[in-house]
Amino acid sequence: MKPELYDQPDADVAWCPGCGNFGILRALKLALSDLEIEPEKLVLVSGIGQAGKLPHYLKSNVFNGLHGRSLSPATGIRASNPGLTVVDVSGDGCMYGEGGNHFLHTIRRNVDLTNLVHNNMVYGLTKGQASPTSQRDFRTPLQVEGVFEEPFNPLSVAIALGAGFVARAFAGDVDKTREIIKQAILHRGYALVDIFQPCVTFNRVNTYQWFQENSYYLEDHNPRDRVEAFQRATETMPYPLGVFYQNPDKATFEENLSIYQEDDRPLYQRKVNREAVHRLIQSKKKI
Amino acid sequence: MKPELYDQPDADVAWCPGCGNFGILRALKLALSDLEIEPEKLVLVSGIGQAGKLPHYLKSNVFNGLHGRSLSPATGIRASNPGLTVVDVSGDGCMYGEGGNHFLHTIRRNVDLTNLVHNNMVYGLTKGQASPTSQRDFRTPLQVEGVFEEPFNPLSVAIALGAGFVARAFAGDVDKTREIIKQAILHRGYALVDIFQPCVTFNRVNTYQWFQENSYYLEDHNPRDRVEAFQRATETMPYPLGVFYQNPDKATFEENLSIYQEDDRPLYQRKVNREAVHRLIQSKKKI
Amino acid sequence: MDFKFKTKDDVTLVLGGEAGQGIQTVEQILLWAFKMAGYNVCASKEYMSRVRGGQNSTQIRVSSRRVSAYKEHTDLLVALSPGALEHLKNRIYPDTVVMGDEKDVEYPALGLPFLKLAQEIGSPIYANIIAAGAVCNLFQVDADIFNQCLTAMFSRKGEEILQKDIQAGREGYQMAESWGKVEVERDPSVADQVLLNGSEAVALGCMSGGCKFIASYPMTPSTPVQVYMAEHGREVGVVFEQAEDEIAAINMALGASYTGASSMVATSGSGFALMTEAVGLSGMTETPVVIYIGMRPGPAVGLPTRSSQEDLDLALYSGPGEFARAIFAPGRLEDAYQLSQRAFQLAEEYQIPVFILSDQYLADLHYNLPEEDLVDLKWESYLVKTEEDYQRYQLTRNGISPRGVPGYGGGLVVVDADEHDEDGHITEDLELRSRMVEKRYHKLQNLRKEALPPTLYGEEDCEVLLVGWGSTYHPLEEARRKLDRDDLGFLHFQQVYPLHPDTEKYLAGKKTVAYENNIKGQFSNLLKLEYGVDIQERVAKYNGMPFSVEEVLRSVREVL
Amino acid sequence: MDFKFKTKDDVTLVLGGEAGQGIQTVEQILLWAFKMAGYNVCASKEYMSRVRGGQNSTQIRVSSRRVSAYKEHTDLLVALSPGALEHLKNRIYPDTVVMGDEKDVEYPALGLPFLKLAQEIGSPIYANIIAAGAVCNLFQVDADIFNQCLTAMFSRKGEEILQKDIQAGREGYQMAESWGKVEVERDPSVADQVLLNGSEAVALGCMSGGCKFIASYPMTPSTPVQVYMAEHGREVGVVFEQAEDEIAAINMALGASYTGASSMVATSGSGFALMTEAVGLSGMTETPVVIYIGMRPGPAVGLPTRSSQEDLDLALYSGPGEFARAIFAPGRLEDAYQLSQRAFQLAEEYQIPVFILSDQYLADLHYNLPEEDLVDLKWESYLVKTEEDYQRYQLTRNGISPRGVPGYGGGLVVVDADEHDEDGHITEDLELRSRMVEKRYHKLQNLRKEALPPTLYGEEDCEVLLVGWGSTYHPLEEARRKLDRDDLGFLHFQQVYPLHPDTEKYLAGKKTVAYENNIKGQFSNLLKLEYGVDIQERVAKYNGMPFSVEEVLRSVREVL
Ligand SMILES: Cc1ncc(C[n+]2csc(CCOP(=O)(O)OP(=O)(O)O)c2C)c(N)n1
Ligand SMILES: Cc1ncc(C[n+]2csc(CCOP(=O)(O)OP(=O)(O)O)c2C)c(N)n1
Ligand code: SF4
Ligand code: SF4
Ligand SMILES: [Mg+2]
Ligand SMILES: [Mg+2]
Repeated sequence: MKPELYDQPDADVAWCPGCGNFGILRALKLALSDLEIEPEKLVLVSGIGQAGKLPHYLKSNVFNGLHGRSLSPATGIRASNPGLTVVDVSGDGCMYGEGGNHFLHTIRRNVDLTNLVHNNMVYGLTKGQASPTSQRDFRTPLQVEGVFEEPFNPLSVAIALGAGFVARAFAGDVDKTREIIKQAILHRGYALVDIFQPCVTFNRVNTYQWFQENSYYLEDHNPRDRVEAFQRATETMPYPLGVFYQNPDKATFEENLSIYQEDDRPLYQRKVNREAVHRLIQSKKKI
Repeated sequence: MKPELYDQPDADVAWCPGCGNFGILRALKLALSDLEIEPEKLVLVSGIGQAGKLPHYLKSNVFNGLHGRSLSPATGIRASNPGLTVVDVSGDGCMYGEGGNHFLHTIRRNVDLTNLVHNNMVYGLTKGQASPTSQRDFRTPLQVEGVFEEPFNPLSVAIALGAGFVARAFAGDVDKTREIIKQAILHRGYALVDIFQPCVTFNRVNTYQWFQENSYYLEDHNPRDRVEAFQRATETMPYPLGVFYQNPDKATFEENLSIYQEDDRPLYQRKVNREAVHRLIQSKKKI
Repeated sequence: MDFKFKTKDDVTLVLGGEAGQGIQTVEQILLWAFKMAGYNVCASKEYMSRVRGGQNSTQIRVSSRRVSAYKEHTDLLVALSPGALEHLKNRIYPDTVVMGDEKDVEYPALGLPFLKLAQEIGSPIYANIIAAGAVCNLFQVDADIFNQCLTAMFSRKGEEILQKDIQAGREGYQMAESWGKVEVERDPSVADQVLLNGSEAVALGCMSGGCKFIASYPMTPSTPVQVYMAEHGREVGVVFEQAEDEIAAINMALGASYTGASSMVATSGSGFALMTEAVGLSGMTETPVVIYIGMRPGPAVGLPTRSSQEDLDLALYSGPGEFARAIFAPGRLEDAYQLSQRAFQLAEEYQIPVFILSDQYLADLHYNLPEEDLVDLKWESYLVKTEEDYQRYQLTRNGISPRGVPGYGGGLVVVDADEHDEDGHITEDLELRSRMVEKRYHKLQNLRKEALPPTLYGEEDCEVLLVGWGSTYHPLEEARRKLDRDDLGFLHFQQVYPLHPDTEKYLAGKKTVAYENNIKGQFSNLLKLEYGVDIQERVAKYNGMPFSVEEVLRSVREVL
Repeated sequence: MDFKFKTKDDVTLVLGGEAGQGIQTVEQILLWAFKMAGYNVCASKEYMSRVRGGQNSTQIRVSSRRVSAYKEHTDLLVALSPGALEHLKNRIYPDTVVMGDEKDVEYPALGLPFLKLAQEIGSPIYANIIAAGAVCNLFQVDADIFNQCLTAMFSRKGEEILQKDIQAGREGYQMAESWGKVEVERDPSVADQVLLNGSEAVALGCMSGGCKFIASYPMTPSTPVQVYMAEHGREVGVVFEQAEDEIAAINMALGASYTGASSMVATSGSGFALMTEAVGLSGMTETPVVIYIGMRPGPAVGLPTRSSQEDLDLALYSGPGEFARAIFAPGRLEDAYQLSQRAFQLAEEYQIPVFILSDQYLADLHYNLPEEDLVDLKWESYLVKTEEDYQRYQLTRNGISPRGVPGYGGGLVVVDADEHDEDGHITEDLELRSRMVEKRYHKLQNLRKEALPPTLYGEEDCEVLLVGWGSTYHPLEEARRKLDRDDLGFLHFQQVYPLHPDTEKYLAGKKTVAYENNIKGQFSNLLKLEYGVDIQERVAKYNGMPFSVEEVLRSVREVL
């Protein structure tokens, strides 16, 4: 399939020229076309933020929900129709700030979806406050003395939670990002791809050049070794890129749903089961 | 100071006879008396659950707030009066379920408080549903086919987040728990103590005996080595107990608050600063 | 020992004891035994928020015709703990007979050696079954029926325990052999009726209404609905998921609903407050969802195990911005079953959030009713197969756009929490914005036309009209029936929003007295707001207990 | 080129362009330059939710007496982007003069070679400063003043950029040299006045009201208040903390308040919805908190950068359960300053949540006013030193218990989200429960007595009364003044809950027309609910823009 298939012709793209989101959009379209995923079978789920606008620029089914909550509707979508491919597209604030709790528990559930996090280390849409991944000393109108907190490390946390696929990509490298996204989509179960994404307007520290200079791709790394993966995930300056950890053997959320064990139709195709209801009612005649 | 000082004479204790919470209450009183912390200078903060009732049974200032939210008021308390000792007392559901996001971000802030989590691997107060730490296959009225999810591992997540003090204790061992709690309170910065706590009513799997048989104290462990700490934290059956990780060198949240840099009075002692306000107003006369 | 109960067609039995003493077990055994013996039964309970200790009680009414209200007056009090008498002192009347362990009971009473006997059998835990046996004999329930109930209850605990329970039951039964018996008229058809509680009625109604997905987080008193759905989900075809918090729960439900699965959540006040942002999302994206709220006294955590009607306003005004919604508040179990279906119907048809308000009293209220009273509404799917040019928010006359779901047809289904165009994509066209606001809000007009009118009990031309909604049905209707006067009526609302246009007619020219389990008079306020109706007298109770029949009678007598 | 503006005492200038083109910079420069030149100025803006592109505009009114409302009619439109004309077409009247790049401008207009000149200086980004220079000359602002503004604005960008900006300004200034000039009467005292926007007025008022702690999460249009508090926190003695989410924010604020620091949060509809559980916690624990809500069009995410009055109901009914609260909605900046103090005063005195409702229009509205108009209320501490037998919830006649804080005195301060006894410990005493409900709710009685009455503009015996609350003050009062008729009055509410008992008197016997930026008429509903007042005509606007003066005039003329 051609990547142009996913073009949304009359979209009025709201991103700044040069924004790292363009690279991610491109990489995602390429990955989807490589995998031949039809737009009708694809659902993009997002929250609110610059990243969260991506679904409006890629032809697909879209659930653009609340800030920070995208993984929850994504779970509901997968629970009611496991035949759909679900890609969650979020910003670092959305996913690790407002949405932190769902990040933890969606990993635990091992919902079979791809979680792309556009990590620009800043709140873009709201004009430049610190995000959980902002680096120390990053100054903003709200962090007037700079950020004090330990930056949130999504990879090490995901590995600590036993996520089945944990990777980091860089929006400036469309080709490699495309490959990583492909692997993530193909992974059976929850897959995290944290993507370094330059925000050319509100983050003048972590620029294309900065990311370029401070990252490299993992080599000779065994993604099946959780402790090694953890160790690599804690490395900074330079930051490793690539697949840190992969465990394809975990049962997924959907596989655990007994309702699909005898019948794989999505829920919308099933009629109300009044017989079963009346059996239950009748069981209420006797203790 | 005598531990009896903390007794709350007319408390009508709502816990079941034999509940692991009694051991924690005792260990906490002992630790506080060892450290000579006066009840007037102590604030216990809790959410809702059986664990969350503890503050009603220990003479102190109390903020018994909402389910899952205890760390947030605790942060506000520390921000406005760093002279108070703050101990947060929560259940596993409270802290890792409803409160998961605050768990993440309070660790990042490194608020100087002690976070005791009564981990009974079940929702006690609401009568026996699975909690994030429930073991696989644990059956409850809501998890009728048993728990499928990966149990939440608070220690490995805390270590991944760079928490400065990460420990696990067992309510059945009051003496060791008392010592661990003491270290946690003495630690400058955020300190997590996850405490295995038998729930004799709703968790018939993870009993005193089960915890006893499936745990042991760490020995020859270097709590300064983060990767080793992570590795030990991922170990199960048996579960290590003790201090997994400690990093005393991180600046705390309170230390970063510039407002205390020239003046260490708590905020309630400070009058409104109208002069400064009017300076600001006057600055609005000129561009 | 010999004694008489004043009424023979309605005997109130109260079991009192500590949490952990098995009151609920006895309640279940007696309820089923009475029903199988052909008595009308109803049970309601009040309990503390603790797993052990404290003082709890269950009221069981045995009667010749169906009753369902909470009463103060107790005919027979079974005290399983020494503290029960103190706890229940306001409900002990001069003619109350108290049955309890001989050591504890001072009242003119049936003091029996429960504990001693229990210990002889092997453990004090058998005391409750001994008491149950005595009660069964007192009410002339066949020993066979009683044993059947014990067997059903305890056989999963193993033969040994079962036998001890049967022995305990027998000893209790025998103890009462020599006593005078309670005479209540029986109705043999009752034995074939179903025995439900409010939570089950709602859960069954939701299932019958087509619910396919429920995500929730435990919270009293909504947990029993969650449990019933979880327990029977596989059988009926419903996915149950326990979410990490209430926010996740409702957002999951909205995702499932977007994908075409009729969805719901179940929660209580504080938990619902956390869901309110997503109520707005339901409103904005026009994604159906049914929200069951078991109300309890607030604010915040309040009294977790008690009853209230404090969260009508919360449901009514929840969510930022403006959009249509509907709210039901069943009184009777049969209505709970039907309204729950109606909730799904409306949610799907109008693509809105629909609420079912319940409370602890209703959630835990049991009684028998004929299976035929559980009426099924016609079920239909409101989904369409999409074409390639499908627009999720096509502007139509009545505000309802054909609803497609992803994967069904050649179109794409785009929904957005931002203001959007007909395609579902984000827009800042301010003209379109206005039309979308109208689309979402004006659904209310048809919803109002389709609203269920209130039900009038009594004569149309009565002078005094009691007004209630939700679970206050039970004491209000029983009080009205008891007084049985032409000049007294009772108007019950089971749909509380939007209110049927005839509402005003029902209320016009009457002396109105509204009963609510809240201090504000939230529903009275709504009547005023919607139809300018001024309720003349407001009776408020907000201590966590439902109104008793006696309370209603006292207050009505003052007015009449 | 020569032209005349119709009015000489009130000229409306609109700057239109894309996000990222520096409209805000020009707005700031012009505002300050006009003020320093002795003109009354006001500015309001409308913009899209995007960082680049789209079409935004700022309206600046230059006038001989203070005005502050949004108008449709544009005297001079400065189009910085080709799309600006299309975007602003409804505000271009036959007599509008358009200034823009010569390539883009078709209207009878001032087509100037902005872009060419800018490019000559070094970059198209200088176009906006060239335009600013031309405008300054047109309004006869001294070149010195203009240069002073440029210097203040750009000196932190380094000498080189500053010099280019000054050059650009000069070129623009010179271009207008030959034009006819705009004549607006000046008031030299204006130069010494302060220039604020609504967000600053609120933030300063909160600081002056004793705010010591603010936790928040960014959300338009509340972010500017957060930014001002964060920026000046250290200087004034306020801790600002950006929370991980809104739930954490308000719970932090409650913890700080419990410890004795007057606390607040700032948010918008969706974010506030997440805080509502903790509004109940404030109510239950009687912990003061001030909640600033910048309203924007909903539901859900809605139109993030637009204006609305849709969340009055949400504030009014938020939180499970029942308890007292107060809600302010300032119109004028001086009121915003004072009401923000009042909010802290009431919160601390009554130990309740108090709301300040604002909206995008007010948050971004700038104008000059004399420093003396910013009046400080007396500040006092409501904290007591505790004794050993201290009871946080001591029952008192007016429901207010002396409030202690941990560490101050020998007592212990125990607060609980559960129902509690006077000590603050959890209780299930149902009698006490009722008294605690009354304690928390009946504070409303005194709050109502102390409520600020509405302000009547015009004659007491007028026939037609315009009714508004919050930011609609500006267009409504300007329209009334413009019409200047004895039979027309305007009643403005700055405290919207509880409503002062005289409310009814003000409205009785008038033909009332209420203006609200929502579809429901939320405030009109409240008038009906609280005092049975029926508003006769409701004018609703909900497209995200404030009412313009012209809109009000049109609708009033229909009624008169
Ligand atoms: C509940 C809620 N709180 C706050 C906001 C405001 N808001 C919208 S996007 C955003 C942050 C965006 O940052 P991020 O998620 O990193 O995305 P980016 O714009 O950087 O891609 C915020 C705070 C909101 N829409 N909803
Ligand atoms: C917002 C909210 N949701 C749900 C509840 C109901 N609730 C109270 S305690 C609890 C779980 C308790 O489990 P845990 O935190 O593990 O404490 P434990 O009782 O086991 O000590 C729940 C779900 C609540 N009070 N508030
Ligand atoms: S603000 Fe940053 S993240 Fe947003 S579009 Fe512009 S460059 Fe991209
Ligand atoms: S239910 Fe469990 S946790 Fe709660 S008091 Fe009883 S034993 Fe302890
Ligand atoms: Mg970001
Ligand atoms: Mg627990």
